[in-house]
Amino acid sequence: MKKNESYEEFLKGIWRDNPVFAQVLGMCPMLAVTNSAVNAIAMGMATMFVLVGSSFLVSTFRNVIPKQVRISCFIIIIATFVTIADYTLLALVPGVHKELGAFIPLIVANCLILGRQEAFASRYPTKLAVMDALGMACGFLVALFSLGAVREILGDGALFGVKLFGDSFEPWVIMILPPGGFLTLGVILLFFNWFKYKKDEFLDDVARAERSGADG
Amino acid sequence: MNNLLTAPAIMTGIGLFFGTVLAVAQRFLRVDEDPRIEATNELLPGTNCGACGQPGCLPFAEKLVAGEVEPGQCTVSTDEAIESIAEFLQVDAGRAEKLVARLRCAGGSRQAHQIAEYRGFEGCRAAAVVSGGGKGCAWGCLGLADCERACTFDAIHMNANGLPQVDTEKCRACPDCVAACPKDLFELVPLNQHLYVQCNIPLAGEAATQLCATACDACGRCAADAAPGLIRMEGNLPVIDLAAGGPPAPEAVYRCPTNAIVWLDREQFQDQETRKARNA
Amino acid sequence: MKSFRRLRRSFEHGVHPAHYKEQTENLPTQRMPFGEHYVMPLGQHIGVPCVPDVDEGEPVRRGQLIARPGGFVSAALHSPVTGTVTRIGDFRGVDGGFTQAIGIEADPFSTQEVDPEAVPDWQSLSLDAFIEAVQMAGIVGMGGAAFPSHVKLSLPEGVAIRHLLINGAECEPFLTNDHRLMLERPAALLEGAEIMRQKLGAVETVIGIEANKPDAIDTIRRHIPDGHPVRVVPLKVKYPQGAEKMMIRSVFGVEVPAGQLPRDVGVNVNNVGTIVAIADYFLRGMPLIERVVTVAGPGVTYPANLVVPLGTPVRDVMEFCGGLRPGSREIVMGGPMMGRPVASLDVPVLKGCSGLLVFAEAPTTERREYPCIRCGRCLEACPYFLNPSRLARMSRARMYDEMKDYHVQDCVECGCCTFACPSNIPIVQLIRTAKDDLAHRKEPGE
Amino acid sequence: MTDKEPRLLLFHAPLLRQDMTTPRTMRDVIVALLPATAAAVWYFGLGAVLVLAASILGAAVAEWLFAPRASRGASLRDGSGLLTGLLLGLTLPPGLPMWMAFLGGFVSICLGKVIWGGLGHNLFNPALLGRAFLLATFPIAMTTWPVITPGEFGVQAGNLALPFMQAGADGVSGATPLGLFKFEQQVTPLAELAFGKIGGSIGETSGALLLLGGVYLWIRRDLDWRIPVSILATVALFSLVLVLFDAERFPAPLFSIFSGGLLLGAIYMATDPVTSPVTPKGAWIFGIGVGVLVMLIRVFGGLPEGVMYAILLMNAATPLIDRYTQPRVFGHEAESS
Amino acid sequence: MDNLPWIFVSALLVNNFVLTYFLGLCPFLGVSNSLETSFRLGLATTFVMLVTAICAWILNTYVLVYAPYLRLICFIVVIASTVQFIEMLIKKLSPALFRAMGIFLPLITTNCAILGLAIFATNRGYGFWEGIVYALGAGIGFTLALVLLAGLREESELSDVPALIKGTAMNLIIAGVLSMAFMGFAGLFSST
Amino acid sequence: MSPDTSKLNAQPSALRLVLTLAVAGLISGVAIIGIYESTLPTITANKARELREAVFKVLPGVTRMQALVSRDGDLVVVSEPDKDEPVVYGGYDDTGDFVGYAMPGAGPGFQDTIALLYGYKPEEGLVVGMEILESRETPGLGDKIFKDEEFVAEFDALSVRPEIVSVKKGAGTAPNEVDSITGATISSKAVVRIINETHAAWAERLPPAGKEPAIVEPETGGTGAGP
Repeated sequence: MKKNESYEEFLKGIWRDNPVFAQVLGMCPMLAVTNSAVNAIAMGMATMFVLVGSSFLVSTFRNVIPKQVRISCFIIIIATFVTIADYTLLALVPGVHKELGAFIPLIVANCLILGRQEAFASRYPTKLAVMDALGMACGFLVALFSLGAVREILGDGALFGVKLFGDSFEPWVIMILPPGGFLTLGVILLFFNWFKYKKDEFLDDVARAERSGADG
Repeated sequence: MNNLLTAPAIMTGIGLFFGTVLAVAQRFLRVDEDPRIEATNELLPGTNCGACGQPGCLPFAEKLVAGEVEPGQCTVSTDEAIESIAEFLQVDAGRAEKLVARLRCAGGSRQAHQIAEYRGFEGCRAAAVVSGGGKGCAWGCLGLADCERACTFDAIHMNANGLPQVDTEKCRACPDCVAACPKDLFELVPLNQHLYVQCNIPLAGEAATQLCATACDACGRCAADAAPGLIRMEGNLPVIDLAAGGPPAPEAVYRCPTNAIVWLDREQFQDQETRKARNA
Repeated sequence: MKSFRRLRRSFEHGVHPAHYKEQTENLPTQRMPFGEHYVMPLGQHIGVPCVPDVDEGEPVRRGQLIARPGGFVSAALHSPVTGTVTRIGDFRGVDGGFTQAIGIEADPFSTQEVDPEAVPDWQSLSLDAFIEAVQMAGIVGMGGAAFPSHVKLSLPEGVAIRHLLINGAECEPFLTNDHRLMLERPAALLEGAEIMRQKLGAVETVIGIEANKPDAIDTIRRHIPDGHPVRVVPLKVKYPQGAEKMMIRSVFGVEVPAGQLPRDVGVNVNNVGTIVAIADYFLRGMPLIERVVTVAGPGVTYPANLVVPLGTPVRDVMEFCGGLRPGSREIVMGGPMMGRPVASLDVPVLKGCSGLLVFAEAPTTERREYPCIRCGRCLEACPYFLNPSRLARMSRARMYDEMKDYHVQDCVECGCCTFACPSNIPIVQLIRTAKDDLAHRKEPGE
Repeated sequence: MTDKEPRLLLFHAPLLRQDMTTPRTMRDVIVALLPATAAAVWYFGLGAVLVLAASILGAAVAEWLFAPRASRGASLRDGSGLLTGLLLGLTLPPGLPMWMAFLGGFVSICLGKVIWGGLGHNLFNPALLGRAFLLATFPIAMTTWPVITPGEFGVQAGNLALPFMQAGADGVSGATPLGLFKFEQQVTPLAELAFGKIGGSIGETSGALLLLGGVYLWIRRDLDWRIPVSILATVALFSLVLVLFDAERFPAPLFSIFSGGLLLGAIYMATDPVTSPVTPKGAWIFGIGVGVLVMLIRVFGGLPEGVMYAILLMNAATPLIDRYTQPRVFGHEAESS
Repeated sequence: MDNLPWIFVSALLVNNFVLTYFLGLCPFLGVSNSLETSFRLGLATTFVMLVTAICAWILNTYVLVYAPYLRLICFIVVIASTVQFIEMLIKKLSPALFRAMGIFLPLITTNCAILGLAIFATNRGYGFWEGIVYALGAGIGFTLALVLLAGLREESELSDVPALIKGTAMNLIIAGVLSMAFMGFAGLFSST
Repeated sequence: MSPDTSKLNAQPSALRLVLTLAVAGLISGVAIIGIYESTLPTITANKARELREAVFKVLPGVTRMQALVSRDGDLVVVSEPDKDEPVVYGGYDDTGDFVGYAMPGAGPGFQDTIALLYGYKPEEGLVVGMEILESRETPGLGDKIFKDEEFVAEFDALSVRPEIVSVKKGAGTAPNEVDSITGATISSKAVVRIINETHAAWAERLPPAGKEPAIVEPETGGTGAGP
């Protein structure tokens, strides 16, 4: 397996520094549009487009933009990409666009995107920045999808609109409603914490075993 | 296609308008603050974790510039980052010596005996307010883990003998345990100071050893064996004075009858029995 | 409503524990025989410890001064027996730790007579000389706090005392020592009261007694000499009626502002035991060398009201009372609500020790603790209107600093909240833990 | 004596305790609820029993599953989980599928208790949280009221639905007095409201028996009387004012009090000490808040009933109320915070 | 069509920005650990929302009719500039408040609640007063949710919340419960 | 963004900051224009198609439509209604004869604003179809106003004289009565109220039956279809 730096940058966004589970960023779209898996994926793709595009530009011009106005420049760049995404979606898939509604323009306000520009893209070369953006966006997409899938399966008995449990399934309406979003994400985060805790416990055990082995 | 003209025109117009407004505001609303604060803040990790004891990185930066704290107190930054801050501010990085928390008592449940049994809310201070908590030695560790709970860094764990074991790697020498101990037993000591007195009983002779098997009975052998001036007896306890005596050597502990003064490798209370056997 | 409240002579909130006084309230006070060893800690009172005035090996007479006050807030110590000073050094103290004390071995052949000291006539003494005399007599508050009495007598400029309030409430369950004192020595009490009243310049003496001691009320009323402005006020039976601020509230309907003293509302409060000690000294030349102690509780074989020489080890008292019943594990010095458990039988009886209560392990200590369900019973119990529920939860979360906003420092640890708690939470202990931490943390800053 | 001398025990004073204990409080509330529960079984038959059993079981299973290993079983014994299950069951429609009731009980404990750290730490009433969850999750099943058949101990059609499946074709569906009033302007006679021959949740049938239980609790000093009194008074007053405006459109005070879950909520749920303010002044504010919100939702909102939401909302405000209604401390001037 | 009281109640309770639209979650989850700070942040946000509503109305009426496609970027730029201006103002007038907001003041700029307000108001075609009332309702609703959450969080500090759930998971679940409770307001004043 | 100035690392002048922003704005403006211009035709066509489909759905038998606005008391045909101007759509059959109006309305529902379109035949005084365009009603309950076919079918022939009333399910007998959805009474009522309100608002402005504006653009059958 080829392991280089950019590959690392890509991977860390998916699990260890997952923007949602680990960094708790981008919560608004995370919760608002995940009432179905399709919406979640559409939002994830749109975010990926904006994130990767703006990271590329920001990283390319990182030496040109004066520090004092960097935030304004980032915002302008991001907003431009978002507008492009908005119109493209509106033209190509008006149905999805209607479902996502105002949350497409609100990608601008996703802390994840601005955060990545500030923390990464404006400091590292283009290739790393793009890989980082891709990783983060994929992590975001994974998070969106897992939430969207859970909510759609329970809330509608379906995934991607395909009924899974037959007609007499009683849908859990709350999952599609706002409280369901909060609660599901809360529970997912709980599992994420639990997993981390188990992993730490395991690593501690290993370390202790090693230490006692060395002592003996 | 006049759109092609309006869009850039509007954008540029808005940009110019607000640019000017902000530039003017910058001039008239500017708060005079030390530009170094902003610069220092840039060098900090920006996690606002509060581990340094300040509410966030910016307040920490302010204190740094004011000279009230040292760069090394940021526990999150890497050593290079701390160096660069220290260099920028022309101050000492403040990380010369690694300090760790040491317990001035070795009287665990095997060495010190109880005269009464405490019942109630689990905690040293809580026990201490109920007529001292029932330990025969009124100055020793109660072993109810207030320090373990107080430690932010998960560096203190109670051992089988009922004493707090400090993990010197995790210990950041914050004063949490020092403040938490109702008997004031914790002190922050350089990690490389091997010679250490782990008893706090101001009694002498049998009065002390009756209370605890590892009590200092103030025999003074350590003071006699050590380099002149290094150890002096004060209030029935040996006091190590690094400034007065030469570099400490392990000879001082050899004749200690109770193991109240010890030569520590790294962790306290670890394999004391074996070390004692070796010394004998 | 106001007048109705005045009629009931009480404060707001508080609790109603069972009295358990039947055990000893009808037992006349007995004198305990002298033992072998006595330990007189130098700090038996709140304030500065005393300075020993004798040397090791020196013979002492009963009633002889053995330690001088170490400062203004300090009271002298006198030898409780005729014998020899064995050691001056660290002895096990009541708080579980070690404390400086004078060890005395009694002379088994002595008659243990007290040579009455030549006491100056109290009426001719100036106020300052009177205050010094009280200090040298070693008289402290005998209700439990052991605050040197003379300190209360010296008033700052502009403060005048209108009422002398004598506290005979004895609201703690089990305790009957004040009750017996009032029954057996009403004349001494009233004499002492008159001395204090005149020296304070108060217009009236008020004796507050809980209504469950009608015999004491009667006896005292019968003994009031003509011309003495003394009023006996029966008080509602409610705990903590005997806390001085509560009693002032009950008798005079006034709240003593937080952080201030009774004298700031023109009242001087003294326990009946203290007043009798004053009379004993100024009329009979007897300094404070012994006190009445109630020995009771389910774990003691022969409950009694005893006159115990100070410095007697608890072990001796228990032996005199027939020893502990099997299964008895906890000995409390003071009442069951506010008393302190003793860690060892070696600790001596002190000036502030009103009772020695012996309890079995069960049932209080074994009752299961449940989480706080915020039922609010502690709020209804707290005579200081604190929020004990919240304080306890904050203490558990170790948020000691934040507790100051909830007036943790106003808590007097009367125990009402813990008594009322259905979840059996040690609220008082949690609050004390916090106060201890706060007091402790102040030190490094000084 | 020396050899028999026991090692002394150090236990902080006070050593005396009054008789009341927390588990006894829980038992008292359960006892107080028994008459109303019995009445519900009489009116709704076996269906009510099944729903109650399922929700209690759900609560118990969650309680057992999530208790720390050391105190497993102990948390069941204090009776609070049982009480939560019972209270939840009483707020459910008698025709609810058993699996939903079970889920409700389970969620009540998980979401309402376990995650907060167990008994005494939760900030929302667990039973109502469970009900709110069920209402949001299964809005149709939760608002389908079977027609009442006193004395016939049959099972309701919906009760036996398979887990995760729908209740099947809904049979004849009745309506609650509040629903009838809100959507069809029909007023149910007061006698029926008080003695229970009305549609609705299991526990809200008999206002009189609920009041009886409340009196029992008050006598046993298990409940803060300020809360139910202030809730009921506020509702009555609010109703009265509205009726003075338009007697046709707005409900009469007694109707407001006896209809829906108000009595159940005011006496048994709003008074949950854990989730209501601990200060006396706070209790009044809490009660008035619940009363106002109930009437606001019932009269001006989109739902016929609002007791559950009103109590949950005031639960959310409880920390704030408590914080700003701290009693004046003895010897201090009243603070203006 | 829409009347002002309904717009207000709708934005305040029924369609609370945080609890049903998930807008402004970053500060909602981040700053809600202290009651005092969250109240002040709520007020600041309300104020910024009012300013935003006015800006949006001006832009919609005088600028964007000529170039609707610039809506997003104009909103962002204008709001960002205005917030930055306010930030300077606060820094000048009350350094304590500035510090209390910490790193979140610049983040108000990119707070989706602010932008969301502008976009929603535009999508619904609100006029000037409607916009103001909408902003007021949304801002107060945001403050309400923030303060409630802060109160609950401060209270749960005293509890033995299991370590696993402490932190964001707990906050999200509290928010979920709040959101559930706010469902009771559905339909409020819409049918009368 | 001129590269020569960027090399100055020290405090850049205010002019440069403003210039950078202006240049960024310029580039972004151009990019946005590009995407806008290239997607506009598709978007407009999409919208027009959606509208046309909705109109055809609520007015059975209609194949052509045009937008109508009320100006100076007359209903006139416009190709592009002004912003914020109330508009109705006239529906015409193959032969170009007027069939009815498709009238958009909106108002507060249970959760949020409901926007709908209903077909109205002035001659018979009947609502002949209703379509919900936008709503956020509760899934499973309130969303039955468009998911429940029975309910939608209630609006196939509904008299608006006198005004429509909603009644309990199964109780509707009169031609102006709508059966509410069980459990979603508020949402059902909201739909009825929106139709009533819209109707009342337009009642004055619609010309007498038979005097409706004739179709203007016979070939494409509607406005807003765009290029």
